[in-house]
Amino acid sequence: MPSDLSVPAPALPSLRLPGLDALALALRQVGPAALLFLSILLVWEGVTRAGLVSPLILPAPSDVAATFVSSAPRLFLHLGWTSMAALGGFVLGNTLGFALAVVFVHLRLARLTALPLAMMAQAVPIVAVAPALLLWLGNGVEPKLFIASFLVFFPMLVNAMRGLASADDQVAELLHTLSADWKQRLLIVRLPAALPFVFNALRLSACGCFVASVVAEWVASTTGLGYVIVFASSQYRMTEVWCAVLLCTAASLCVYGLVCLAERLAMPWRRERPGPA
Amino acid sequence: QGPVRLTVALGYAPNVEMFGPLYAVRAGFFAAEGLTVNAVPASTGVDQVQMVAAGRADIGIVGPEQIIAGAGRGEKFKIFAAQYQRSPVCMTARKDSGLTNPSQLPGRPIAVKIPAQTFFELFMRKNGLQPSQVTVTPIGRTDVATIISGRVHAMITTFAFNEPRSIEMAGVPVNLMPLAQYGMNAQTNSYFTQERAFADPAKRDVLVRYLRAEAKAWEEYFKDPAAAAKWIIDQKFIDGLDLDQQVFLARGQADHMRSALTAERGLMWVDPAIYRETATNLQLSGVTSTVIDTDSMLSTEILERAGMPRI
Amino acid sequence: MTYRRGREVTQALSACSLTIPEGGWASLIGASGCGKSTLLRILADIVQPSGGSATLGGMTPAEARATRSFALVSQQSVLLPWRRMLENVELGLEVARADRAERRRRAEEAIELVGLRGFERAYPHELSGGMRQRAAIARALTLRPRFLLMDEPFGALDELTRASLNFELLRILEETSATLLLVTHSIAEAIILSDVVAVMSPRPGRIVHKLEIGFGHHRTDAMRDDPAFAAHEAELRHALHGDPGVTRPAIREPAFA
Amino acid sequence: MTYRRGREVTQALSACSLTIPEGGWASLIGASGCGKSTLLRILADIVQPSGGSATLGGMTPAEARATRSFALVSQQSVLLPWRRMLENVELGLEVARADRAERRRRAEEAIELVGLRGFERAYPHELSGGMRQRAAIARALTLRPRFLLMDEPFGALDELTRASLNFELLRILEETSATLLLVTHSIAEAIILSDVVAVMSPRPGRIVHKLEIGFGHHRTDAMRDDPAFAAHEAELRHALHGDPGVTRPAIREPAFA
Amino acid sequence: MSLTLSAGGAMAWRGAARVVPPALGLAALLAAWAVLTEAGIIAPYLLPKPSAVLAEILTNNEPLWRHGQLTAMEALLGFAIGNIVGVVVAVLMGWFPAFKRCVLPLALVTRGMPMVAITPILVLMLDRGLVPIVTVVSIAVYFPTLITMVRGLESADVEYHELLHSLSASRLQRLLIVELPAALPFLFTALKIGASIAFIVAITGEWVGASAGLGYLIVISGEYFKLAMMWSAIIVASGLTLVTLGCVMLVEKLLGRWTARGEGMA
Ligand SMILES: Nc1ncnc2c1ncn2[C@@H]1O[C@H](COP(=O)(O)OP(=O)(O)OP(=O)(O)O)[C@@H](O)[C@H]1O
Ligand SMILES: Nc1ncnc2c1ncn2[C@@H]1O[C@H](COP(=O)(O)OP(=O)(O)OP(=O)(O)O)[C@@H](O)[C@H]1O
Ligand SMILES: Cc1ncc(C[n+]2csc(CCO)c2C)c(N)n1
Ligand SMILES: [Mg+2]
Ligand SMILES: [Mg+2]
Repeated sequence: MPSDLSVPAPALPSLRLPGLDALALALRQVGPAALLFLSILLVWEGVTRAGLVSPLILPAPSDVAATFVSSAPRLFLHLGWTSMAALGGFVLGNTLGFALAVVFVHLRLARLTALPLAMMAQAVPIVAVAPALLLWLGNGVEPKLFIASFLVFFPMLVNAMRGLASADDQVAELLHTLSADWKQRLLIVRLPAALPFVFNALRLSACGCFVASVVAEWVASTTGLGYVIVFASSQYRMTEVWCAVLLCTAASLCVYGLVCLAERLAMPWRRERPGPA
Repeated sequence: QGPVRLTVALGYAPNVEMFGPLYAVRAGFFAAEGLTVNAVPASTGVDQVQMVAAGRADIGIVGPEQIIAGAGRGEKFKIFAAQYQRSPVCMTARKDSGLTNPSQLPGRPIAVKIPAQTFFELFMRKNGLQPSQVTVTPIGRTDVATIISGRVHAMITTFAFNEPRSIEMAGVPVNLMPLAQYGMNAQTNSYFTQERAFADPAKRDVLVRYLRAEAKAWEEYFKDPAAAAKWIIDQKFIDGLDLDQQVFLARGQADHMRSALTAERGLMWVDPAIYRETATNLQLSGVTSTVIDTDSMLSTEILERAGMPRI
Repeated sequence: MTYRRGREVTQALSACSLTIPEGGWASLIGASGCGKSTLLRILADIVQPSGGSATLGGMTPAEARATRSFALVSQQSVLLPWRRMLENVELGLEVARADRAERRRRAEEAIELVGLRGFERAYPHELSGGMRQRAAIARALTLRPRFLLMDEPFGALDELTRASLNFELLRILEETSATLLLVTHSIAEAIILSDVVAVMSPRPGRIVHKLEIGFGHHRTDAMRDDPAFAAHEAELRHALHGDPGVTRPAIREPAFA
Repeated sequence: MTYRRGREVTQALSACSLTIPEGGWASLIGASGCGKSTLLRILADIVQPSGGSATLGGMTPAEARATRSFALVSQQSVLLPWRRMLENVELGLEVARADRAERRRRAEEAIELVGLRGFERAYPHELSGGMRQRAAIARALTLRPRFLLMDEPFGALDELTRASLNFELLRILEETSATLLLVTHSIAEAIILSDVVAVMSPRPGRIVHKLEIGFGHHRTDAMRDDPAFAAHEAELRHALHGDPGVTRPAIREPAFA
Repeated sequence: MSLTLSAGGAMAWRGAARVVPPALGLAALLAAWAVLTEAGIIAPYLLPKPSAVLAEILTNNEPLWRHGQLTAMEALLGFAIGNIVGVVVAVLMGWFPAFKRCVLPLALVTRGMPMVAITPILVLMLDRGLVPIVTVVSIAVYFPTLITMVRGLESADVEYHELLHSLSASRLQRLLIVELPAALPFLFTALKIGASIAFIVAITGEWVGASAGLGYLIVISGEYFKLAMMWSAIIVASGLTLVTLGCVMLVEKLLGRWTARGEGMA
């Protein structure tokens, strides 16, 4: 039997409405998740309405929604405080983690001396020392910023160190023969090679920074969603607690989405794999 | 039919404050009543009202404020005993601040534990002050360093036998302003169950047996509170207890557990008037939207049937 | 066949038609970038043609792949960096779930054949360029495929090694009666290893010439001296580019504006 | 020169001695795996020889690298995957901090020269193998180095493109009076592009033969027909391996036990 | 250009000076602590003196040991479960895009929810003790592993995928032969992140919902203002984190040697 191959010129691409395409794609992307969340909500509503769970523990989602509507301005105000600490910590912690990674990758002595210290610092259970932090840094946004940065810092450090060192040997040799200095090597090779790792860390901290900020507020604060959670739950206002919890979650997801978007824009050279076997 | 299993969510960590249930367990008083009691420590972990509401505990021991707040959210509870006749909760002020009376508060820096915020605001209003007249520093649940450092003049809430002593041990003498004296009395460490359970006569029988056993333990306690404190230390229920502190607590607590009512009717008796005061305060501070009717939440049936010692 | 990136479209192949009889040997020559690799990648079911059809022994590339009918030696010898050379050569059989001993035996045989004995335990980065290429060839040879698709397999080899491997390949093809489609830059190699040589024009790639090489399947080095060889060479060179003395490649269609 | 991994040691090069006068053109040929790339990597200051010395115009490789005296075209055309082709070609000048406009001009010139016009905005994975190799050559050419070290730069190119680039290279070498050290597998290419061709023996690599090519620096395609060309070819083939009709590569020392 | 090479030659061996700088760093840290507290610059009610903490660790280490064991068990169990779940879910996500579209948002939501609010519910559902804490630690650990492994499994060069594709490899083979080895550096980054948070999360969890463990010991010591005990517990917790982190890095280094690819980076 012959092994035959013929490839005629391609047909013109068919006309398509980009808007409709995008809509269909979006539906396909979020459809399953939306369905899943909808069913979770329904089960949740059913379980609470049937009285299977005490309202002191889990309120009905419809009641949560009602509370959200009635106290939205106040909740968003607290979200603002939390976001300030979270996003500030996100920027600070990631910047610091990345900068330290750059230093550690270049200076062996710094790495040997400071990396273990950074790891020791990271190992301290931050919630346990939070009261001391509050005393040192006051009751403003600073200690929350500190805690959020602290929890964001290490994932970035680890990822960036790995990423900065991840460039392929051949590329490293090329830059070496071009007699590139460390700055050029950093900008031309290490940074682009580190991008996947850096974005990985950013994705992790997109969610992490809000949680960290809430934990910090939870220890002692009169502002922020963490405060709402502690205060409202001390009076069993669980609908309010859940409003705060869900708002925190939604904010994290927004930041996560932005990070994904930035990632797509930052790495246009990445390519697709062949389809699954 | 074996012994009845019963879970009690203690009012605090297993220290001498919880001598009754703890001693009754180890001395076999519960066993003698056909009960196997699992005493779940509190202080860390989930709140007792939620544990009882979720059915994780049969009996909860907690401040009445929390029970009433829970009732305000639609749960139904029954209170059948109360450890303290007088609230041991107070505001603690540094002696060097000169604060002895709430009227001196305006303009002062005050540390407030977040869950106590409403208490604090009510405390101010009850004494004719506005909460905005002081500068508030939010602090963590176990934070006494803020007042020791001198950053604030006073803190609220504190437990009369705990924080004040810690602060003094760190070299800062204090004055106490007990909330009971300023219109905010409560029968702290109230014993409660779900109303549904209480409606069951069999369950009420169990509660009677429970309280009878605990009463025996408390009788032991009142013979020698210091010895009770030492027993708690020796039993190593938890780490980090200090004998002097426990003796201090045991002595002070004995006083708070006694009143004219306990002498007349028996230990742990509930006083509807104090509960009404607490419920009114909770409504005033906005924790509940209406004044919760505590009279219907209280029952002396168990106390009566258990034959509480008159001390 | 078009590649697209965003709104930019590169037409890599246009009308191509080539039929190789089963057991036949064909070579594909053409200027750099004319679409030879793309054509092989279509046959190997790695890219889908945007038009047209490809079959291997009556099967679509997907079917051929599923039945493990072909082996591909791709242009850049792809070796897994975390596997030693021997493990890399064994990979094909491992994936085909061959018996462990059999796998080892055939891998060692192929390694011997390509002259890599002694380097079994070396990692790819410890091999020279030519050694890596030979390892990739060895991996394909262990599979004894019905169709052998080779994309410049001998490009990084010196003349001697290359010649030796040419003849080893011929021997194996005869033994296993496999069908060969070879992309090469050496016109001589194309003639030595083929029944038919197809010449592709620059982008969009079209097969512009086919030349039957009438040497039969029992080839010797002596055929280089056959006058027909020189004639074939001249014809192919001419087909590749009208004027053999050209000094510039003729690939000048701006595709990425 | 030895490579080591753990307790295993590969001796890649032994006594080698080669001197190329400034502005001279030398080629290195030898069997696959004999150490040609290693030799170039020593000159390019990528690996340190465990013994012996290498100099470029009186400088050590490290000094030569620091003064940007050489350009290396390595065997596998290394392009940064995240840069478009033009940016990859500009890379050398960018690192040397050339003026932006100058950089662009020289890069476009080099791209034109290697026949890649129209693909400036393509990412490396969108280029064919030969196109990638040409991009790497273009990058080296933008640098106008004193010493040009090329490791099989034309391996993936078709004959025509290859020939055309050969002559472009010769033109550039003459223009810039650069010194060339070329590793190639094509004996003909070695003769066309060199004053002297050095032949290396298999591992441990030794330079076993040197041949002066007396064609001067003004070369034309016609020199292929010079009888001296054929004689050189025969001599080099012989030096490479006593018997030109060998069918197996002779690289059989077990190094990875 | 000239070249003369000879055979042989020895290689330099790097000194064991790797230990000295970190030791110096640690010593400096301890010295700073000692000086600041002994000189009264940091008041003892904020941070006890190292001598006091040392004395506590030396004389009263039984509770540290007991609670430390519990916390270590919770943290390590959670670490193991979280990582296994993370890797498995990442693999499934790579295999089934629909699964990914469902589960990834769910994963993000679980991670975006503040744990301090969720722990009480877990405690109420699962009862106090080991289970809810292990659950919280698993949830915290699995997320970095999941996200990192999704990326790691996608990180192999397309060439390798094309090779396996042309060999008609099954999904499992592709996973084992290409994706997992390529994901190893990513896995170890995730493991390090997981190791760094496992104990912190366990302690926070105990803080909110347990009656034993180092977190509980920290709270209860705080309640009675026993700072030496509290800081001993903090130090033990930090030490446990460091040991876990060290083990992960050691395994990484060993694996790196076998695969001859590891850069030996942290
Ligand atoms: N992934 C891709 N995206 C866009 N264009 C591509 C892609 N792959 C290849 N091309 C283009 O398709 C054309 C043909 O490429 P192909 O690799 O098939 O050439 P080739 O004939 O093998 O060349 P060479 O001899 O240099 O290897 C080239 O112009 C190349 O730029
Ligand atoms: N990093 C390394 N570690 C160990 N051995 C190596 C390393 N690099 C190269 N070698 C060995 O050194 C020898 C010479 O390699 P080199 O790359 O110089 O060969 P080459 O002459 O360029 O071959 P080719 O023509 O195939 O490219 C080979 O045997 C190879 O296995
Ligand atoms: C030593 C000691 N400290 C705190 C409490 C708990 N407690 C009792 S009353 C109160 C104030 C608000 O209700 C608190 C926190 C306790 N029982 N024993
Ligand atoms: Mg190609
Ligand atoms: Mg080489």
